[in-house]
Amino acid sequence: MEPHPITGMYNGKFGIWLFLASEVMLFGALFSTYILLRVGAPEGTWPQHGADILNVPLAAFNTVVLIGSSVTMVMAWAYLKMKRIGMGQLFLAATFLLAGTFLVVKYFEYTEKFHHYAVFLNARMAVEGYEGQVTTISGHLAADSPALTRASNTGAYQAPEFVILEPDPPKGGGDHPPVVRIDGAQIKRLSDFGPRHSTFLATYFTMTGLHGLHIVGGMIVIGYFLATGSRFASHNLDKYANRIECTGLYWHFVDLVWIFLFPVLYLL
Amino acid sequence: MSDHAHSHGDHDLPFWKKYVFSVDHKVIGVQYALTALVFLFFGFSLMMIMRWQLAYPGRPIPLIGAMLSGTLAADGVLVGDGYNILGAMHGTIMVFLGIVPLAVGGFGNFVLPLQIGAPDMAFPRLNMASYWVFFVGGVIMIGSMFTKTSGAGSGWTMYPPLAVTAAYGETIWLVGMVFLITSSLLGSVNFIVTTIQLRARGLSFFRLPFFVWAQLVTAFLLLLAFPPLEAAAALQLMDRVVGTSFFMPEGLVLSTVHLSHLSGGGNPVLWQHLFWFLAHPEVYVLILPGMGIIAEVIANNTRKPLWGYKSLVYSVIFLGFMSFIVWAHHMFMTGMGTTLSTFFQATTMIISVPSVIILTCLIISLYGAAIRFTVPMLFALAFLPMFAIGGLTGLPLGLTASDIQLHDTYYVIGHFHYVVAPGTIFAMFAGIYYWFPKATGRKMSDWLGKLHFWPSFIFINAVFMPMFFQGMAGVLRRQYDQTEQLAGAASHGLTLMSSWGAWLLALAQIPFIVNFFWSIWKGQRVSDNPWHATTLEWAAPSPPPHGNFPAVPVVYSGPYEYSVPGVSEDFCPQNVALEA
Amino acid sequence: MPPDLHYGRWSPPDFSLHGHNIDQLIDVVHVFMLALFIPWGLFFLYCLLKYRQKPGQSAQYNPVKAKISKYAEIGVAVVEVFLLVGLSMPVWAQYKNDPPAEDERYTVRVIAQQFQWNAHYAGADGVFGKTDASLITELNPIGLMEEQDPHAADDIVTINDIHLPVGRPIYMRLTSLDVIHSFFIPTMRVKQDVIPGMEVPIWFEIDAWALSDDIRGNMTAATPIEKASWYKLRHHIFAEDVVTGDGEVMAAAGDHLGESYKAGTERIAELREAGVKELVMQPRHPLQVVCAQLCGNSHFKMAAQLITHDEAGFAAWQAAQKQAVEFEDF
Amino acid sequence: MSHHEMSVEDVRKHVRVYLLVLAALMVLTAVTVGVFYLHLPIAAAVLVALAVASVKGTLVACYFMHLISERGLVFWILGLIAIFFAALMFLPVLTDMDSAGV
Repeated sequence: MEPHPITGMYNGKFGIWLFLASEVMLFGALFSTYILLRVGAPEGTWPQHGADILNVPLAAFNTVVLIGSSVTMVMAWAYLKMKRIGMGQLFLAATFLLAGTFLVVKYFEYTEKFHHYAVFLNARMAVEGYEGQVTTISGHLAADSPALTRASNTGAYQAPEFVILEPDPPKGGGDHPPVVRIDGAQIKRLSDFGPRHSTFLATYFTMTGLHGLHIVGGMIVIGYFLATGSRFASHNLDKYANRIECTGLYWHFVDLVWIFLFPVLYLL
Repeated sequence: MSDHAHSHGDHDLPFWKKYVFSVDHKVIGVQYALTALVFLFFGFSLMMIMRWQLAYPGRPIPLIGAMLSGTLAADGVLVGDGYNILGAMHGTIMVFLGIVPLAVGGFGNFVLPLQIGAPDMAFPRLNMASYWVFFVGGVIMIGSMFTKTSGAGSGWTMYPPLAVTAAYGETIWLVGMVFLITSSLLGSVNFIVTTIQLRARGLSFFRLPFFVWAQLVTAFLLLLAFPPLEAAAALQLMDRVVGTSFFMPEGLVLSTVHLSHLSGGGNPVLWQHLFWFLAHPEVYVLILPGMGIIAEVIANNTRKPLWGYKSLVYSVIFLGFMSFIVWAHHMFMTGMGTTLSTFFQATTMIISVPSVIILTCLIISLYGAAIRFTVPMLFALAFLPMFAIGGLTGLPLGLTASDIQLHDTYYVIGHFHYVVAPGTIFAMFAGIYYWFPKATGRKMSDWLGKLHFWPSFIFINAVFMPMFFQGMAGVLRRQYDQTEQLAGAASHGLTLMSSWGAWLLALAQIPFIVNFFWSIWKGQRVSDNPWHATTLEWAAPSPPPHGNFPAVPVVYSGPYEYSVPGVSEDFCPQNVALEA
Repeated sequence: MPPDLHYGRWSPPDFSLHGHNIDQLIDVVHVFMLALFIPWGLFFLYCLLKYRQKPGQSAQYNPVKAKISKYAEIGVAVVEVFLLVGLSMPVWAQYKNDPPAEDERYTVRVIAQQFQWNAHYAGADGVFGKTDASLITELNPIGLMEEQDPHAADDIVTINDIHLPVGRPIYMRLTSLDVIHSFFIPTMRVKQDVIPGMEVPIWFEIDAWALSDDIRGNMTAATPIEKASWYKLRHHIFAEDVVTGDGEVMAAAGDHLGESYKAGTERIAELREAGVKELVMQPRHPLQVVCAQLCGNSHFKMAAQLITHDEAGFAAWQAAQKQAVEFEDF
Repeated sequence: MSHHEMSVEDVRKHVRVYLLVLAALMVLTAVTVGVFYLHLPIAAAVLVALAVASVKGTLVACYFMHLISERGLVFWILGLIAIFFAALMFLPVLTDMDSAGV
């Protein structure tokens, strides 16, 4: 499979580039959704920085991990080009592990959100430890707070007769305010910090979720080549190197998307 | 060169590998075509049921009324939800399960590799995958009709919040849509790589048959326009399944119930932008392959080169490009101000010019020709005025001021049906009659073909022409009972005409179905090149074996070298060097 | 007086000040379309007849020098520019730009929901009462804060009847409670999508003479009994009493043919047997507001009646409404 | 140049480049995060963040994805994407600005 004079690429590589082109449009649509929703967000419904809600250090760590995986990926290809299959497979394995690390970190990020609750109140009320009156209180459910139930038709949490909340420290630091008991009648809406919480978190979960799926997809392919690679390489090294190059192109793109997701979702 | 083409031995394959899970582009093409034709007929039948409700509102549907399920009909009478479901499914099926798979998956797969002298598509396994993903997606989508709580009934455009608050079938519809999009993406990558990298030696870009150009542009449209819809579908799924508010603003009240469980903050118009960003290019996905087929058939049956081949090519490329920046002309009524509307009116007017050029080139090609009125040619010729009507009636809709009165009326229905029904679908028929001998080695009956053409031509106009007048009178689309409104009641006579036209049109398809199956086994055997055509597909045996060409062809001339002066035959195949 | 007041012709009658511009554009565009299509079609037919294949005569290989195509395309482009810049944009600008001044316009809110049009009038004080989604009930469809907001006291809310004064600009603030609807008055050349979560204003002026009662009279038409169909006349009422030869009153003025196809068809049969030759009828409500955007299973039923008054009539109507409200208080 | 007739030497050169790019990316990541903790005014913050991200993206595309050594048609296609991507980004503007009266 010689590269074609017009594109300078063999079929597989050209195909991957085209596929990536469509991926650009896919994530492009999501980014423009993000901008649109943020610009049009009603007063106070969108956090000033993603960091007010999200965990920047973890994400920064993940950025490093993913960039690292990109390098190991391209290294794998380089060693195959140097006809050193063993090293190639080794770097491939490293890529696989780094990808796994990324997902594990993301898992912890997600679960943290699902155990963190926000109570949206019908009317402003004063809460000890916060200055002025607030319309929402966020925090963790106390052990003696009644178990939450979801409405069958909407899947949203039903307002219980009361909740006992351990509020977060007020914005700008300070220590944990005392536990508050909120009456069901005062509650307009109760949600964990999952996608239902707000359009910001909805966007966050959709974009990072889709990106996560891309990581999983990549891991499946890489895993496949880890398993079959050395046999494949032994009878057609060039072709195998090309397959790895194509996988790499996809993998670098996934990295590239994250390079934009990180500042946009977490830092701005 | 494709690394599969030569590799597998073909004829000793077991049946299921050869005809079911085949990687041969021709088999896959035929699979696409047959599946699409079945879907097309199904979608057509749904419309015939709707036409009954429109013609005789509130009266039991004869024959099948009793068979329809609870969500569709009550004691034989179609119900409002049922009408909406049929409407939404008719649109969806015709566009996503009918025409696109037939035009791109069917004709593209079968003809394109042959026309560029390739042994197969660049990625045969990917090709098979895209067919089966399409098939599953289609089944899921049709399945959405038969859910207990009622199917997807918010129009094929699925505008939220209606679509988000609607019944469960909507979710299945979206899932099906994701499958279809994935299939088209796989397909389009395959087409582009094949066209650019697998062309036979000597087949430079300006020697490509126009059909190949049309397919190439179409593939780019699919590749770049579908992802935004995929994103939009994902967002709507989130809204429906996870309970997010991408398209749901604050403070919605549904039949006096305040939806306070939603976070709000979404924007319903966002969906329309993402949807039409796909759906306008999609319109050209529907029409360009058709134009390609028409060009082939006209060149072959006028026995002369296409007039202005290069301007045809440039026009089709320009069309493809422009189709990405006209989408908001579907949204003039959403409260758009003067600045934007001006931009989109302008682009809309601009995009009409290449269409005019294409049409003009095709018709000037008739001048000084030696026209053979074969069955494919009849359909091709009928395409020209029908498409012209469809195109022209787009003008008052593309101008905001006249759109105020015509938007969402039957005028719109008439307009785009003239483009896709007597337009694209006639082109599809032309293609079927034209390439049938290549696929089977037998010719379809001329007599039955003409018996198919003439009634179809008359009745399809009887269906759609009245719609323009109804639209003018202010009859709105997607009305379960038009006579509920003064305008609809006043023009009920035209409604009757459309309906009867539709049912007779269905009868007119019987000769085609008979002809099709009869000819597969009993049709008259013909040579490899029965139409005396020039393009490469006719250089291959009929039906072409796995790997297509006995010897890899080399191209010496342009695609339409007909009636070359001083040549004994009136055609010079591309793979034959001109005797100079 | 109006020229031709009938539905179902080329386009419905028009009672708005800006409407004729839109109609004119539509007509011009169609003339242009014909001017393009007819010669083009003639050339097409000419080729089909002249150039059918004949034995021993081959097609001409060299392309014809067809300057005509270039001219045609340039011509098309020029006309389109004219349609766009010369006609469409000015009309659209007039329709969209510079809303009428506060003091001369009459402002009304229209709140759409599945499947009805709620109209909200400010009442005597000219100030709209606040609304709150959580207060919405069958009786209070827009959630007007009757107790909480003093301005709400004299507000008027009507369902599927929209009362408007003629002869001065109407400024309409459109919004929706649930899904996307589209506010369309075929006889006013007014159309605007109604989108939840946003309030879109439109404005137009109704011809001073276009009072719904007069229009009803002018729309009176006679249908030969054998041509009469319930589907066509289901929204009509008899213009005058229908009296048979022997003085028996078959139908009084204001009657209609019946609610259902069955009833209506039987009624028509009766009248025919009684020797009635033609049905002289007029639409019960000549001006309709309809929903142009699919909004659910009863979308087709979502229609309101537009009732137009002169200033005096409008004032009287408002007063009457206020009365009604007060009576409720007792 | 396409990577077929590459000598082991060429590849070694590549590897050195990859490591340099890695270093650059790490530094830039540090920069983004660092700048964030300065809490610049929103406009400036957006500008810096996107600028840095774009530089990182370009590095990845050029060196890891070998775009720098590609030629021919692929750039036309990428150009096309750029245009349509711009159209997509233009979309929020559409919905927001110039909806009459709102």
